[in-house]
Amino acid sequence: MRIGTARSSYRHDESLFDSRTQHGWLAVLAVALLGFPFLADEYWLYLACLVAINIASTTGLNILTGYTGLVSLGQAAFMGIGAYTVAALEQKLGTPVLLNLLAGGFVAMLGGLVVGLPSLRVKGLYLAIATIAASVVLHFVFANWHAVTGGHSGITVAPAEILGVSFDTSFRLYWLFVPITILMVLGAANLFRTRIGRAFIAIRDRDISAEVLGIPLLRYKLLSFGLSSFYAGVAGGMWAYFFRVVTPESFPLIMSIFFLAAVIVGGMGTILGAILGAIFMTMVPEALKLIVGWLPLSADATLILSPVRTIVFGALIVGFLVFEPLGLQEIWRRIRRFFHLWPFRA
Amino acid sequence: MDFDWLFLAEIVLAGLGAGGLYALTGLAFVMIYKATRVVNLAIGEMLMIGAYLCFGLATAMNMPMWLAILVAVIGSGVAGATLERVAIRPMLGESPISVFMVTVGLASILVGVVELIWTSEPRRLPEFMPSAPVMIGEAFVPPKVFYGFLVAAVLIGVALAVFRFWRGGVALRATASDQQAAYSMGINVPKVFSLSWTVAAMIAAIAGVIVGAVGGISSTMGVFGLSVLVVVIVGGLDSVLGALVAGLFIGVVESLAGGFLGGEFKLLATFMILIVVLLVRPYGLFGTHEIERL
Amino acid sequence: MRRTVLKSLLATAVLAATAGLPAVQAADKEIVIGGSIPMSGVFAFAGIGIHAGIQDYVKMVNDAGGIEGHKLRYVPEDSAYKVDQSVAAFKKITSQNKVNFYYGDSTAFSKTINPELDRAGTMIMSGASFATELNDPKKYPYQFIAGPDYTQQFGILLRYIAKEKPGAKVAFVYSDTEFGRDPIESSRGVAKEMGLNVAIEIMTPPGAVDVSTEIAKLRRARPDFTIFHGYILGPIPEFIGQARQLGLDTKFMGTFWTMDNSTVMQMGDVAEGFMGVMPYNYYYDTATPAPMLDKIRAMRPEYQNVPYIQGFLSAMLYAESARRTIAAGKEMTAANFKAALNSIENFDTGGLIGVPITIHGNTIPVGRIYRADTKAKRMVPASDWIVLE
Amino acid sequence: MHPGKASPILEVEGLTLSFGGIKALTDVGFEVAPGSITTVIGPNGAGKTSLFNTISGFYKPSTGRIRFQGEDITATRPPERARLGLARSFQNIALFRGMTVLDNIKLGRHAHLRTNVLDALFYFGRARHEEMKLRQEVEERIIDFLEIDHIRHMPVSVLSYGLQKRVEMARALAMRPKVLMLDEPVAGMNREETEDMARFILDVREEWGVTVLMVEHDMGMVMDLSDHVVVLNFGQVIADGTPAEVQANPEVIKAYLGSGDVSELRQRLHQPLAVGA
Repeated sequence: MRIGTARSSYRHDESLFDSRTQHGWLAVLAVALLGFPFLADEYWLYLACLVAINIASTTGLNILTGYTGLVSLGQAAFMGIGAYTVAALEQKLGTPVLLNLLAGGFVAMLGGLVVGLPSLRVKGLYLAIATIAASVVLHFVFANWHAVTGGHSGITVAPAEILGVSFDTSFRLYWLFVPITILMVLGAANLFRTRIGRAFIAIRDRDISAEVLGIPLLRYKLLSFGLSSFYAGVAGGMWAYFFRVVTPESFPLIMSIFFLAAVIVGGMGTILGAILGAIFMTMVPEALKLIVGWLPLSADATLILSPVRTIVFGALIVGFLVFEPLGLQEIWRRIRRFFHLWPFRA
Repeated sequence: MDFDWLFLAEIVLAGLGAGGLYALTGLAFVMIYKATRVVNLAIGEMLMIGAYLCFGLATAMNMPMWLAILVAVIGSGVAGATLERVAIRPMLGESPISVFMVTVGLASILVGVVELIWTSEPRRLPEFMPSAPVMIGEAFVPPKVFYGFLVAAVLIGVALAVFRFWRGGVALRATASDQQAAYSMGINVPKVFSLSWTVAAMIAAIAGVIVGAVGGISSTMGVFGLSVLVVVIVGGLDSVLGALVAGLFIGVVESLAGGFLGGEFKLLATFMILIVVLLVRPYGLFGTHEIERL
Repeated sequence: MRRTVLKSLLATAVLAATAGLPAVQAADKEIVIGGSIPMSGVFAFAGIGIHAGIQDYVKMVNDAGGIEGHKLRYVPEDSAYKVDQSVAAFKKITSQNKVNFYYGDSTAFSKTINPELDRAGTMIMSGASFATELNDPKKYPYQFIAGPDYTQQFGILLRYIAKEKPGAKVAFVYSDTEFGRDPIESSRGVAKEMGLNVAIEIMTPPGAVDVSTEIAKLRRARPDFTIFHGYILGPIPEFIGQARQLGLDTKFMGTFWTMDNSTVMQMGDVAEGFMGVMPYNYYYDTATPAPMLDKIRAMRPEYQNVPYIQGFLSAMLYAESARRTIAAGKEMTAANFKAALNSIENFDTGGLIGVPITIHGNTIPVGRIYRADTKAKRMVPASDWIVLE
Repeated sequence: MHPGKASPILEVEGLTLSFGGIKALTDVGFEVAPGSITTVIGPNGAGKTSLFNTISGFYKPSTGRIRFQGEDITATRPPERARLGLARSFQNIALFRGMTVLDNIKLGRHAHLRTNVLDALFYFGRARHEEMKLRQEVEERIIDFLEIDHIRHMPVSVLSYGLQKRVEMARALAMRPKVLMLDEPVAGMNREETEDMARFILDVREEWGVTVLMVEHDMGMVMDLSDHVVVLNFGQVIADGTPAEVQANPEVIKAYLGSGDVSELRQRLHQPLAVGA
């Protein structure tokens, strides 16, 4: 059991991880992340990479939707921009990997800024629908701008290569993706320790009073769109290096819904929520497969797997919104509080 | 080469035919929005449920088509009321965006249920419409599209009359204009909620049967809802007139884009219109503009 | 609060590490066939057939003692026809088994996994995709298609048309997807070479419901033949229905994924006279002696769809490739498997395909034209086997 | 202290505001002297909050001028006005429910901070330095001053009404105000809370040298605290002067009589506040 921590200074009070226990756990996490690739097989490494990509993108969407309160159904399309940018750069110019990823982020960010422009006039659900429109338009561009996107058959991407090392296995990509994702998550966490993050939350909670308190709405809404799509772009870039083929059909609307679902299920407007949500939603299909495999059903059980998955996906969204709107992170907090006081109180 | 006017006429007629279905579904959408302020992204899936119920009854239970349609419509109404009670009612007072996401989840659940029962293989509804070609002047109109349009037009007329004269319709309108006031006037608002979902689901089911008769049914036919979303946004979420006008308009635009530019431009054209409308009139062509308060 | 981040990741990591220990499957004398099979999802009707086909062939071979002392082992995993899940299945299967052959479920998967195949160099792959792009032994050295690619399917159709009605007007109707667009560009030239006139190309958006606009276009082009591609059933029946109502005199044709008996019969009355290309004999074909079909019919008395035949044939070709490699005393590597596969000439498939086959490049460019007979509820041959060089 | 001697810090001139034909404000004009406590009173619906909203830039007047420190700010956007030093609280509390008390207060400083996105993402150098300085200042000058140190880490949604009002004031103070606009700072408060708030308002003026412009219904407090009272009725200024002048003005009595508030007004006028001005 652990009792509330006494804080000695403001700096201490303002830090992300403020107790010794937290530092301890942080070290354990670091060791686990470092050790994981040597213990896990290709399958688990593949999932780890996928989770890393999804965490990066979900964290980005969380900045926009969870923290700023602007719902976007365009996250997958922005990932598409990032992925195409990386693929095209890799194919046509062969520029360095990290530069490509950054470029993917920036081009996606430009896209995000354009889509964000109406956000001052267009609010709430109308904005969500405007982002669907943006996805449709982007899909058209991906499918028809042959010179750059290769049309419907898309672009095949060479493996990422840094200093002569070719990142062509999940094991190697893990060492590329996980640090990038950690940096992105830390960046997002830092953001909300400063005036920028506070401005986002203020806009979410009450945008018109935020304006009177000195926050220029358009600038900050655009900033939020830009950051969110930057995250999506980098995640999309990683996606391109991971799947190595980018086609217009790689980033469907349902993928945007997936990220929104991850934000909701994890818990809107918390860093931890986006992480938990992305892990959970990525693992659910695989877990279902395992469960259906274990159940003493006939061999035909796999036939219902896909519909069941679709239903579970929808039910998770509805269920969390109705019963646990604060998401997984709230459940996690409750569990933690329990152990915090254990064994004195249940 | 001379411009082919007949071609244009046929394209426009085809567009109006599709537009009639958009208008009908748009009406169902607006009904839900007016009464409950819910933007229902599952409208396309409600269409699908109606079509599949009809399919199931007509094939597995060998019902005659008219009976199958009737039972399917009633069944859809029940389903609509159930959805409202189970998933929408608990969200009363939550942010519109949360409720919107609930309908996104519902859409996914409905697709899953259909795939679970009928698999995801595409199916065909039994033929039930006259198949003699319909000619308007020299222009050919596919019979299903023509009769579909007729059914849609009649239904819209009936719905409007009900809205106007029937007690439930009046209650619905009262709730739409001011929920609090309706409460205080003794209108049973939760009942109106449930009523609006029931009726909307029934209308959607009929639209679903027609859409299914024209293009076949499959678990992905919910994408029809995407075009309907454009229709209601362009028309204004809370405007019946808007849904009707925008439905026909979007139908014609889609058809023209497909006819003169190519199939890949259909969706692009309608969504471009959506973007323009959002920028110029963010509350739609006929929607109400709400003043913000500090 | 931030501590939770760490805990959760840790929990996942531990879970992953323990569950991820490779399952040791000790067996030296075996040949493993892995598969990302779309047993559920939008492509389930194919996946279920494919699965049964591979399973049956594997059982048949093992019951007969295996291949040169090796047992076949089939390790499938559902992919739901989603690329990320297909890849996950691939990673799972290949990390827990020494896989020699693999069955993939889609073009996107084939393209995604190709670098992985090149890198591994231990297995070759075929699958449910007939994409023209895959018919490039340089780019896809360890893949093949158990039939003609889509361009070749068009070629077979066009060859038939050119023979039936030289100089005929042809329309291409296809969906706005990678699948739909695949053979269109290349087939334009093929048609021209054969002296055919491509009167119109109509692209339909995916999920299109109403086809009146397209019919209006088709009506003006007045083609003699209309080829559909990029659909399973989709708008085809409505297309044909409306064309018939207009009295349009055109013959409608389809490609592999439309051509299963049950799919065509679902079209109802309008199916009468619908034609298309099929590289295999149907389950019920008895016109020519086909010992394999006899065995299939003995194992499964009810109709098996064409994906079943495709899965069955794929497994047969895997086995043949393995047999030739082992018989030649070569190592079981991707290069050797592929070389063995390409050494197949005038191979008898036991009647799955009506003529002996030779594997050119990555495909088997053979097929024949069938026509729907709605009274018999069967597809009947309309041409002889056509082999493209 | 008499208004009008020094040049006014805030001038409102000929302000007219209408919503779809209905006039909320008609030709409103008054001046606020630096260092004064100026109060706008008037019956319900007189247009007080509309006036505040127009001064903070949320509504655009159809005619008229607003001058702040001699500069015309009529055309500037709300955030710019906030940056110049116009801070305010809201009638029905506009705290950000998703943030703690501390973050709400820090938010007030937004316009005066320089941290950009890159600083923020890496939380290094400027961002950290600025945040530390801000934290220290907020703690020492505002939290201690308003006696809210015990709630600093609480989410605002769990606080009592009175404390929420106080946090709103804290946030407005964090804005480095030159003019602090308070919209009904003691509405709904009990006597003790009201007295505390009155004390804070006076202290803010004394210790921070901030000019206060408020809207308030509590006549006792208005008359005790204000140097200058502006009376609005039906969107028009009907009286403008010292508390004594306004109380004697027959128009004002009539306005309150008309709205039925006269007894309340009288009652409150005879209820002296425990705080000496």
